[in-house]
Amino acid sequence: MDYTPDEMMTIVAARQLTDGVSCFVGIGLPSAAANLARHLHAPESILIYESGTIGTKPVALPLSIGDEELAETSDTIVPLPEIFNYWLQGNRVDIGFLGGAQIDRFANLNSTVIGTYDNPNVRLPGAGGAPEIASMAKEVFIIMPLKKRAFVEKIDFITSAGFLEGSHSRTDLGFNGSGPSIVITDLGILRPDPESKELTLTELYPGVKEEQVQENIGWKLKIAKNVQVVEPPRDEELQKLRELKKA
Amino acid sequence: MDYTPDEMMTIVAARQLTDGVSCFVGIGLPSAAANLARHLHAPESILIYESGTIGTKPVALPLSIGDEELAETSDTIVPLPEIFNYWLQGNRVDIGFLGGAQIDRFANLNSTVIGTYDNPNVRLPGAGGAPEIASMAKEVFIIMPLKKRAFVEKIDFITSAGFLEGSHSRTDLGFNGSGPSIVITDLGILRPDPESKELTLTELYPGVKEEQVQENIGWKLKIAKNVQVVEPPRDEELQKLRELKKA
Amino acid sequence: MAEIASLQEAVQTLIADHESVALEGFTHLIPQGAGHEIIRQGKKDLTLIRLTPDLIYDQLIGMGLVKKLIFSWGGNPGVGSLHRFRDAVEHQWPRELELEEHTHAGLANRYVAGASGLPFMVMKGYQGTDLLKNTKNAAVIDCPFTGEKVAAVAAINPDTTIIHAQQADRKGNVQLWGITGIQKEAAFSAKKVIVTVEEVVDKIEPRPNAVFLPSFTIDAVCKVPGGTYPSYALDYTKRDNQFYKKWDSISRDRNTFMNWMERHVLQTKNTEEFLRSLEGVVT
Amino acid sequence: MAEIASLQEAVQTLIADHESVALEGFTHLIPQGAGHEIIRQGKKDLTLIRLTPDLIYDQLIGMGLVKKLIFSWGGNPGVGSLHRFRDAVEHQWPRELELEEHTHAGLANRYVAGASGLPFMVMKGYQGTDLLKNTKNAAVIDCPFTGEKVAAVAAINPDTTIIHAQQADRKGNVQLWGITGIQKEAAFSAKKVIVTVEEVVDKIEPRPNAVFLPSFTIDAVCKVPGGTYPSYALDYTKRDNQFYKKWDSISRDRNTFMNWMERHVLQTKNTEEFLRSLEGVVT
Repeated sequence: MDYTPDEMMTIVAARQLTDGVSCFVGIGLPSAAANLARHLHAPESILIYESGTIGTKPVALPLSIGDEELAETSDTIVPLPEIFNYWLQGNRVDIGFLGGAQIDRFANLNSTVIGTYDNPNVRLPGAGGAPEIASMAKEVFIIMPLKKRAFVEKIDFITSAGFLEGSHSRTDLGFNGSGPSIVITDLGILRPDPESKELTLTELYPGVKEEQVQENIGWKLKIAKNVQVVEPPRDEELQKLRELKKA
Repeated sequence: MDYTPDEMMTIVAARQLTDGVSCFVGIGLPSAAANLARHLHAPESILIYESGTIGTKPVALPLSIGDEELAETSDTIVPLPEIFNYWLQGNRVDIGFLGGAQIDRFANLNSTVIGTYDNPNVRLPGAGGAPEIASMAKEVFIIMPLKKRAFVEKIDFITSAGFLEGSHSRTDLGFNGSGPSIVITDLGILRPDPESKELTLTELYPGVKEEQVQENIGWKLKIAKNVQVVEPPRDEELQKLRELKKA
Repeated sequence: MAEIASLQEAVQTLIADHESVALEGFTHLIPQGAGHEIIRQGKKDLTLIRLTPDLIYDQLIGMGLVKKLIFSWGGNPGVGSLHRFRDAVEHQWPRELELEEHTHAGLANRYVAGASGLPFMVMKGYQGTDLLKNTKNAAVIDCPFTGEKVAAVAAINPDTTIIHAQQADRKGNVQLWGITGIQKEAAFSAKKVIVTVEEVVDKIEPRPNAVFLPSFTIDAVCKVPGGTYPSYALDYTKRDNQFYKKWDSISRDRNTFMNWMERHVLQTKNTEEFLRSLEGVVT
Repeated sequence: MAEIASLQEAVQTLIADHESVALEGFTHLIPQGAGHEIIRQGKKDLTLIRLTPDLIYDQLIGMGLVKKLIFSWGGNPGVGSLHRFRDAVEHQWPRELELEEHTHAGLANRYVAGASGLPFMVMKGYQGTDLLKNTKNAAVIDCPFTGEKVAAVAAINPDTTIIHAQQADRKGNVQLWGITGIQKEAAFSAKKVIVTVEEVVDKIEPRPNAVFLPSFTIDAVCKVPGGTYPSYALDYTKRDNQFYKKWDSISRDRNTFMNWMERHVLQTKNTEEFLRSLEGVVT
């Protein structure tokens, strides 16, 4: 079956979710990926939305984190201070899914402003739950389509900490979570180097060349020794994703 | 109708509760008094037990703060951190009812030990919710039968702060609540002097003499200029109290 | 004790120019009707507080009534930008908008501190981000037991909080359920509280996942059925996702926005008329 | 993920000598059955944690299994003293008992800090009392914004928390309702969690005033109907107020206590046998 880069990205993200994990899900690509996983290989994963809905099992993909679908299909609903303080900060979230407007080589994310803070060119929505997900989820998956203005040498505002200046600068701050383990793009996969924490191209999607990735990234990209090629979408993955999007 | 000193004390305590107030109720005399008031002149008072039951309307007096009667007749039940942090500490409690094993002239209470802390003669149950009720309820009513070993010059342990060393020593600590406004005993009523905060005999029950009160108090008691005599129990007060105790 | 009042009266009495107001609701039970009443009465120089300023805050900002916004995520959920908010920040139209921003957890804990009668609350977070540089109301302190560094956020106490609930009874007790977000803390931290409700019932039956607010914690209860549109009240109304999408084009252009506000808010008297004015227009 | 296990197995596997254990329950849903199993297995040198140590803690203390008690109110509710607790503190019988005591709000907030992944929590209280002198785990700190003095309490993280709930489903999800006290925080702050339940159901229907604990937050779920006696499980069993009164005379005398424990706990295999052994004896 034919597929779009966006579909490939969502399916690759879904594949990262192992069954039985608790996953803090944002709207958009993360929600599509997490629900796709739940419908395929991870039926026992526990989806948590920041609206306080825990163990939601939506049939249709929600537009917002507060759609009635999420409230009606959840195991329980807790107030906001509880979802942030007891669940996320209390180390009960295995995986956090994040995106952003800008990302740098150490997977720090900006979703606040493009330009200066006091006089921005583009005012973005802001932090929301992202900074705490980034620092507290045991592991963070980032999904962002590659674009030169998004993958930049220096982000304009650190909204959510990745590995800060790399190496041990994140662990120095004593965050609960181990940080981003993967950046899933629409052309391939980047992962932090175990030592320097610099994002490194480790996998490409079928038919994509390394140069295509570099063309869409604003810094000189590190490339792994043996870049693997990711398995293309299987029919059942594509069908289920399209079903979810249509519902 | 004939009545016991204990009944008089409970009825006098009930009379202090004006309608519509929120009242944090402990088990025993406070619970009897608060429920009596609710059945008589204060039907719209909101009784809150530290078990988290809010707006309870028990028919029978509960043995413990967690009896099913309290859970089943409440408007809502909240978890403990909420009852203490949002309700009591959040200034939503008008009246706190307290007792104790010992009280001093500044209405400080001991419910921890008789003797030294490390080697006590009598180990009492301890603090429970009393210290926070004493410091945070907008106003505190104390109910304690007079006994020389209970009304003492110096209490063995400050479990719950009254006016500490008197005068402005309480207000210096910035407590939310204004402290004990009345000590209801089985012989009469003591109230803090507006300036020195020393407990002062202001009312006697019918037939009780000042000396009887002094005999049961371990310090030289201050006596108000015009000691009033409290109205004896009315029939409906006594009947309702006995009904409640029987139920 | 809560008075059962008209929304018009409650807004007139309980909200003054220059005050801080939190119309809370986390994607559910958003008190849009009350926001429209504030716009109709032209309350001005407001400091608005909310984790998720959405369409109704976009409208209040676009109408020039807002001096300052304290928030943690300012977008049209699942759709994109709030164009009036962006226009105010990027081009000072129709006026400059002062911002104080936090994370969701940070602003939620500011309400928790306010509701708890505390001057501040502790949490993790803020460290390693640029958010810390841009607010006086978050700081890093040391744990007195372990020496570990934690974030502290200052209490927030709105002059008035407005929330929407499914039910009130005749005494003014209130129950809301479903996604209840930060509404209890927003109400408990405020000096004055207005609750708009779908329905006034004889007796409130406790529901799962519900928040119950006794009458004595509320100043005014106003019956405003449909008062969350295009948000929703679980078991009463449905979220109009189409309207959220449509807001993107209504709000993108200053004139289209002003005309829409004129026609649907300023020229209607109340939520009932507002909802009627949309019939056949939307979706 | 929670294993559905026998209580015997859960206590054997998840509780070790010298560890800290919180059997929580605030006058409702007290896990007495689990406490009896700890006594039968003779776990020793335990640090017990609970706001309201009651009859089951009196029994654990009287049997000499407890090294330290962290608590906020140690009485027989509505009746009077816990005689075994007093005997241990006043006469070191059957052994010395180390105490750390707090207020209810203080110990509750220690659990809140533990459940929140924080090293401490802030609150008002403790100031002006002698409690502050007798614990290292409460302190007074300054608000970084206002300078106001507030109390700080250190996080508590029990090795194991045991609670009792009305229902579990077959996957090990749990629901409790009624007075839910501090159970969620006690469970969330612990390294290991055991839940005893009245009933295992096919599907949990959400209830008002309920706490839901997903299976992944629990280590073992054990079916122990009646496991709260003489406490109760709302909508399943009744509180036996008479037994609470009767405990006063059973526990007052060392020999009477030891005989009672021998006959009703040590010589019974489980909660079912324990309850049967009381038939015709009590009330």
